[in-house]
Amino acid sequence: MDVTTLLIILLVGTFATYFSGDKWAPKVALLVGITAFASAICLLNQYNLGNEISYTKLWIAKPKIYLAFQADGLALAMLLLTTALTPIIIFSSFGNTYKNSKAFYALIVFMSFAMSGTFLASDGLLYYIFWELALIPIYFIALIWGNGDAEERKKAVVKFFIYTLAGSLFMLIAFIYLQTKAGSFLISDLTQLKLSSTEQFWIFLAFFLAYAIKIPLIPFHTWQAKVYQKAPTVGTMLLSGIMLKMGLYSVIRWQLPIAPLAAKEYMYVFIGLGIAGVIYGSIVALRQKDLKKLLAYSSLAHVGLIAAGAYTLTLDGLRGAVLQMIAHGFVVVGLFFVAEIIYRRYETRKIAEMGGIRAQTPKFTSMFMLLVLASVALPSTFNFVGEFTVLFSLSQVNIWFAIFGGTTIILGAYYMLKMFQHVMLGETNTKLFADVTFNEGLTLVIIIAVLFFFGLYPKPIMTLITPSLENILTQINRFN
Amino acid sequence: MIHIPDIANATAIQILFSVLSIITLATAFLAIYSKKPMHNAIYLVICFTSISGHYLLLNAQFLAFVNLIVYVGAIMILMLFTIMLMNLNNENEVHKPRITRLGAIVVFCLMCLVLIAIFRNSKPIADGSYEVTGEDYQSIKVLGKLLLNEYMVPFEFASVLLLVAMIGAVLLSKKEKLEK
Amino acid sequence: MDNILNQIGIENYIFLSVILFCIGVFGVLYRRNAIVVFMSIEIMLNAVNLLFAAFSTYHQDAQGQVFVFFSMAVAAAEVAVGLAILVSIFRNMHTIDVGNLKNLKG
Amino acid sequence: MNTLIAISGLGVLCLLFEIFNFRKAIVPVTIIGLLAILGLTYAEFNAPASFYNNMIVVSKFSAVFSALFIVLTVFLIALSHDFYEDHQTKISDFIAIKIFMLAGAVAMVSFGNLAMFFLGIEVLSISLYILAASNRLNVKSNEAGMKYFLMGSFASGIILFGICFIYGAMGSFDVAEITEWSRSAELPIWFPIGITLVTIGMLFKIAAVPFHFWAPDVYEGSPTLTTTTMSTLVKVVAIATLYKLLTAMNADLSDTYINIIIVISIASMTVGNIMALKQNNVKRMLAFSGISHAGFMLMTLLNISNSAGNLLYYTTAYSLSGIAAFAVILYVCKNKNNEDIANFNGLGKNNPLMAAVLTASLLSMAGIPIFAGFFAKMFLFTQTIEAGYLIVVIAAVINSIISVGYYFKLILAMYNKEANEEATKTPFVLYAVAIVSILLNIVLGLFPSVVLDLLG
Amino acid sequence: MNTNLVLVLLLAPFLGFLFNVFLGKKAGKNIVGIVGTLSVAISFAVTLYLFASAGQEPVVLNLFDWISVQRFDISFGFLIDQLSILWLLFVTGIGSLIHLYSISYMHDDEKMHSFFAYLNLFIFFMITLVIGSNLLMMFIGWEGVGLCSYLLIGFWYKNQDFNDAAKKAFIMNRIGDLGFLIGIFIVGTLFNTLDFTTLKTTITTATDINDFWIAAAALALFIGACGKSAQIPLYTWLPDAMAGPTPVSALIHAATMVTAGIFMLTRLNFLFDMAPSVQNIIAIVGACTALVAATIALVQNDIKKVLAYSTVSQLGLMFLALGLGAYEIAVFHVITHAFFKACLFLGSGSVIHGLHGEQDMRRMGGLKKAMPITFITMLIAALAISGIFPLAGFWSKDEILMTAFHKNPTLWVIGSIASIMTAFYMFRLIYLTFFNSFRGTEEQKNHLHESPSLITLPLIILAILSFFGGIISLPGHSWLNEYLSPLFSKASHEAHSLGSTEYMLMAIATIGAIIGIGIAYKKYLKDNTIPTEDAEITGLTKVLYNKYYVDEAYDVIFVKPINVLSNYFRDSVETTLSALVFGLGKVTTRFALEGKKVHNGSVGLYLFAFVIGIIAILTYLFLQQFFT
Repeated sequence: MDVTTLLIILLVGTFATYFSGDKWAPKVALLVGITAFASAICLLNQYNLGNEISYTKLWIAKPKIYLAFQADGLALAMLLLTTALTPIIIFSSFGNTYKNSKAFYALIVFMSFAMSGTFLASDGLLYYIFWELALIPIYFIALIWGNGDAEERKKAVVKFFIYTLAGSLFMLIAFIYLQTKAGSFLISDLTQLKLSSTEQFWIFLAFFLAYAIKIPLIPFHTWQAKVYQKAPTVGTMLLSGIMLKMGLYSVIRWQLPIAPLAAKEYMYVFIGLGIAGVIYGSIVALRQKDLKKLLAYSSLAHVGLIAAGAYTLTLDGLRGAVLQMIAHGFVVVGLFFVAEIIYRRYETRKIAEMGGIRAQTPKFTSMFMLLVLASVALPSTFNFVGEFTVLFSLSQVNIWFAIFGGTTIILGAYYMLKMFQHVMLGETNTKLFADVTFNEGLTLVIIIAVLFFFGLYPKPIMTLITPSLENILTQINRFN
Repeated sequence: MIHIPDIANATAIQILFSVLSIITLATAFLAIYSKKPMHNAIYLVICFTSISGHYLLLNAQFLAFVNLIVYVGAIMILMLFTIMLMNLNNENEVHKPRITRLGAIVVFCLMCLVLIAIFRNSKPIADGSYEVTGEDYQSIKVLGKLLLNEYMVPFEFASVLLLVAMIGAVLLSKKEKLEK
Repeated sequence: MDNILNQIGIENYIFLSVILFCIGVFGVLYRRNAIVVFMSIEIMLNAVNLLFAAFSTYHQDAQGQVFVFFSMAVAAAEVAVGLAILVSIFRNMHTIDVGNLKNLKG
Repeated sequence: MNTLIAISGLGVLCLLFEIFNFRKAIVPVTIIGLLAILGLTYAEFNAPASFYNNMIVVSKFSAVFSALFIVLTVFLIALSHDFYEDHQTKISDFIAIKIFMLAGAVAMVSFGNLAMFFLGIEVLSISLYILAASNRLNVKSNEAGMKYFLMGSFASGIILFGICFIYGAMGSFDVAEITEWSRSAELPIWFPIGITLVTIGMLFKIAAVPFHFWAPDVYEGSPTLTTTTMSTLVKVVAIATLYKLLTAMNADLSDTYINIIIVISIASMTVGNIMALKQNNVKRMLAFSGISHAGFMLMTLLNISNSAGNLLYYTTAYSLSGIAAFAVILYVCKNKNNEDIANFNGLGKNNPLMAAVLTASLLSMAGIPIFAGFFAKMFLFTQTIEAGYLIVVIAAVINSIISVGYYFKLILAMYNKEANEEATKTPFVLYAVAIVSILLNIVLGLFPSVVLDLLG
Repeated sequence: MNTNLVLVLLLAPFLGFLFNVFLGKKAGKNIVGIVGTLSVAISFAVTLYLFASAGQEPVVLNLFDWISVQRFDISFGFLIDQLSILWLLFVTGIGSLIHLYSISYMHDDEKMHSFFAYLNLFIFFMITLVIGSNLLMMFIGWEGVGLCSYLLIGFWYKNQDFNDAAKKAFIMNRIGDLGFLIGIFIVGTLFNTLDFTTLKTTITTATDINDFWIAAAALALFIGACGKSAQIPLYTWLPDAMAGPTPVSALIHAATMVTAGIFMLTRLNFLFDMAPSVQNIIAIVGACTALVAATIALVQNDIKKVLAYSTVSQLGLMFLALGLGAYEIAVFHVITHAFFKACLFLGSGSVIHGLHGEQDMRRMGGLKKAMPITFITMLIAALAISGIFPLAGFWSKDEILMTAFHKNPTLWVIGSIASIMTAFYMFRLIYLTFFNSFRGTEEQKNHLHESPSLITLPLIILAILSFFGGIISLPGHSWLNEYLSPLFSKASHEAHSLGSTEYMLMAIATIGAIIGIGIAYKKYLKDNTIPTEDAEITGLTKVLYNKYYVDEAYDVIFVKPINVLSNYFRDSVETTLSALVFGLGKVTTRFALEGKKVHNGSVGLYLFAFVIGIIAILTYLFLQQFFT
């Protein structure tokens, strides 16, 4: 099985979804998603058998651009995350009806395609193309199927698009510059470059702009909350579950190995920025009135920690970051789905208008609670594994980073429990809250199962990603 | 360098050149400055004629006559025709705002200044003496050969140009029959 | 035959034609009457033609004069088209004041 | 050479068809004829030669660009059929003018003598004056024609002045001779002045700042099809000609000259993009967008010795997306008396296909992968960085970001606003042109080498 | 040792939890109670077996590698040694009793199945905490019990005050947990392992140990213990935690979970021994907590609040012992405290149950007759906690004070004062509750009754244990010390030979306790004083009654500022940042609008620009020499 097969499945799936018509589109999309997941599993299997999973073909001769894909452990982990979340996300939307749903689902599948491509591409320009391509479907999803006032939505979404595009264009310049030095965009060439530290600094900065906006790190996060709020929940899930990870993945895959000197020299600054994001995001989340916005800020806090972990340039930091990326991907999708479940019943996202749901639906409450617990990184959840590793790596750099970064477990608990209390607890709500449907329950159960399984037994993922991360570390340390 | 003509020692040609130049520039200026379109046109005719004089001075007889025919004979007549057709010969033109006019003058001066400065600064060409090959290079015969041999393609292409202009002029003025 | 440039100098022709050209430019900027603007452009073209003739003598080469023919043809064609446009403007707007052409802006 | 002759012949044929009352056949026959000529051009591509005392020099460059012009003209003529529905009596004139314009364009890229260059540019310009003013009952069209004519002939004067100085310096109009001498002897200052003046004239034609002022007004006032012509064919012709002029006559540009190009390039991008932000009229918006693209195209001059391929790619990408966009605009604004963005409201629902085409073409212009526009910019940036002008690239990138603002304004209108009226039927030709051109654009994006390698 | 056996020990409560969660509602209340209790009882039985069969050497069971970091792997493993068995014994033992008690106590609650589920889950996590073989495994249990505590405090979730209390407990615990984590990080970095056994050998054999980092690690871990065991400054959650059902207070907030901090410190005794400065801090914090909590307890009127502060105070004493390096004494007190405090809580639960939820002692009184068993058991427990010879509390408390006397007389004074106060407030409780006449409503009076046997049985057992519990560590001949001795790196502190000083100290302690009881007798029985209503409390009493306003202070110092900050961030910073980004757009738009004025349609202007452009270019290109 070829690495491109998966991409082809998704691409063909996009068209298949679109042409299957409004009625069948959701099911076809789900099928495509599951097929993609299955093929990702096949790839994993091959990888575990020790096969090199790569594909390289010259695409454009001058400047040299290759159609190059390579799936190492890290890429596979992210690929699995993407392809696993895509069907979940699609499935989670079955409770809603969307006008022109064929386009809607086609865009979702296409986005999955683009994101998978981003994770797989091993040619800088190809990677950049996928990176940009992923932006377009989410733009339309948020714009057309979003909620709230059309004008405000437009403002938020356009800002998001322009902002992220702005960042990534500087990355393009960096890539082009690197290409003039290395002769090709292939990552294997780029990571062998011995650039001067000034060059590295600027290249690092250009990359940083792209990633800081995408991830997002403070103070580049201003697009996030509004877009999360305005986008349809499916879009929010795609954004927060997978797309944020593109930025973090890219930091590990591209930014650090290409410009390690700068990364080392300014390590404290970037870790500090990540941790500032943790504290800032948590504090802002405390007083949010809108459930989705609260989750957005919580996401900001979590990715801040992940980024800080990645910038430590230690194996632990990288590994923790990847683990936490995957964990956060699942948990955030689950939480947004919870918000959606509530919205389907109460048609509101204002926390003040909720409350007293627990008495009506114990099942839902338990699942929500479990997700909240995972989100606050209770030991035995996947998130704890990631958070522990990241914090440990931070403590290796400087104990104060661990202390300040660690405030996430306090503040995180604070805002999540506060939210849970106001959403679920209290006197029984007068409005009827129908119990979760089978579909909804199934979605949540899958997510929770994943979170707890890997929380107790993260080893498969660790063994999957560790060799690749060690490779990356050798690349990072090539100047020593 | 602008030679201040040494009137005393000036040759006839130099005097002729100076006079013609003064006429050219003055009428050109008047052609622009005068308020009545009709006067403009008349001044312009004089200007063009004086330019023909320059051509004659350069011994380019053919050019001189063509210039007279095309510009004075054709183009100016066309303009005069238009002026009269539209009955434009009155002074009701609203002047541009003072600032614009001032600006125009400033720009004019500036442009002259810059161009002249550039050419004055350029290295002097040769030593002021111009070679004469002696062979005939600008008689009608030579021109005709040149035009119809080497410059045959542009010559033909000019016909395309004129054709386009013709079609265009017709296109712009023809009333359409509204056929339904 | 003596070269006339020995008596007058190519520079003087250049200056003459530059000034003439600038007068044309000045006219274009200074006047609002479309016809006069056309005339100014003609002056510009004539300035260039004059210089062509002078350079032709300078190089003792007829090509410059040939080019003047083309330039004249172009001038004629332009005037024809320009006047056609002018006429249709006059028909629609009853003015040939360039300053009044302000429907398109911003 | 054959191309040029054939095109001129085709123009005359058009006029004859009208005389013999084959009006209905004009468009198809012209298109077929042009496609045949395309074949002729292909033959010339492989056989560079010069004709008639170097009056016409056919090189790979000229052949490829001629082919591009022909393709664009095919599209334009295909669009003419519907556009001139109400002007059936004049259709032959319109078509003939367009064909002659094409002849002028071909002459402009394959000239071997400045006389051909000058005539070519004049044929092109005069045709455009006429086309711009061609809706003679419409005040805006008149105004557009007048403005274009006034400024255009002024620019022609400048070009002529420049040619005159070049002649003064070299004593010849032959490009090959000029090139030769420009390398050897010490040049009188007339030569660089001449080059500069010609360049300025050409900068006017491609609408670079500060010579761009005509463009928005003329684009807005002209009939939409003419605007299409200007923003695609003419812009491409002008930049290709400028490129050819500079390569032919002044192989290594001086630093100061390059500085000027840089300033103009950045200024064009910036002014074009910023101005486009607040436009309500789509044509006007695209005019400013065209100005900014002119700035991008000027970047090719910074690395003039080997950027022909990039220029070709950029212009192809740009003009194809332009054709596609304008095809949609023609469709949308067909029965409207303006081209406000509001007309596009709800197009995403009324006509998803056309909306998708317009979206794709706008994305291409904005430089989003995988459309050709992205690769065009990418190649351009690559080469500019290689040449060491990082600052221009950074400016270009910032401008790309700004440009998204207005391209997306249109997309937003299509998808985020409710329609004002019912959908109307789309003529087949519009569909065909729009889809073919955007498909070509995408194919070009997927296989950039196809075009890029033509000129190495 | 048998792995399966340990798994049974661990998983029995978990299975109980699963059963109660998924089938509890359908199964009915009795089955829920039985399953819940049985699952814990099984664990208890296993523990007993382990206790009986275990040898001297600790047994380590590693199931699989859990988390790997570069420096070390952390296994998912268990450690069974004396300490864990001891803890298991009273956790599962008292746990079983309290489960039993709850069957009756919670019978009327519609969510009894979730209650039992949570209780089982708690036992599960507690066992994990106790038998974890490394710090991180302990941390699972550590956070897990915190979670259960949260769930159970907020068990009556319809009351937002209770929810607030639950949230507060969780968050305060998490503050401690952060300390714990930091401690783990430092330990891991220093010694490249988190495994207790390896850690012990590493530390005891290491030669070049960085004192500063050891102290830092110890301090951080101590902060963790503070959170869980309610020490200053993180103690305020425990009194609020009384919002939960009374069995929960007995099990979690008195007997087991709150002693986790002591467990952890004892577990890591070798580490703390290396950091004497931190030990001093621990001792001081412990003593202060003991005193402060005792003073607050003096004036509380809510029966459970009194007990809660009493718990805090007793925990303070234990930490005092830990700080003095007397781990086994601390453990001893933990055990006796578990007995009598559980008994007291369950007794108070019985009272509350009898009064249908009344918790204010001002509304009680004279229950002696109506609830004799409750009265007697509580009396025994009160005597025990007051330190009356020969009850369990006497021995353990006395040992602590004696150690303090030897090491630091000031701490002894503080501890003794706290003990006297303990005697006072405990008997204040007894007198107000059981003596004199009933002060509640008529309706309550009519329904006064002794609680059913399921409630009284655990009370009796615990009372007996409170009475005789001291046997396990009598001065001079301490079984406990011997049993635990393999754990401690340093030779356990020299057993006090029972000299005259020791006897005198015992006497002083007993007399102190009797004085405390006497004052209470005088005030509340003889004078029959009833504590004044809230509004009329004044002076020092008011300060004490309001717990020194610590909650309010925390509110002002931490909670309010964070919320204000949050509001500020949300309303100002976010808007500003957003405005900055939009501002870029606005500025560009502004330029566009200005630009529109330039493109004013005038051909003249256009040409002007054209010509000026030409002039500029020509000037730049050809006239540079004029400007340079």
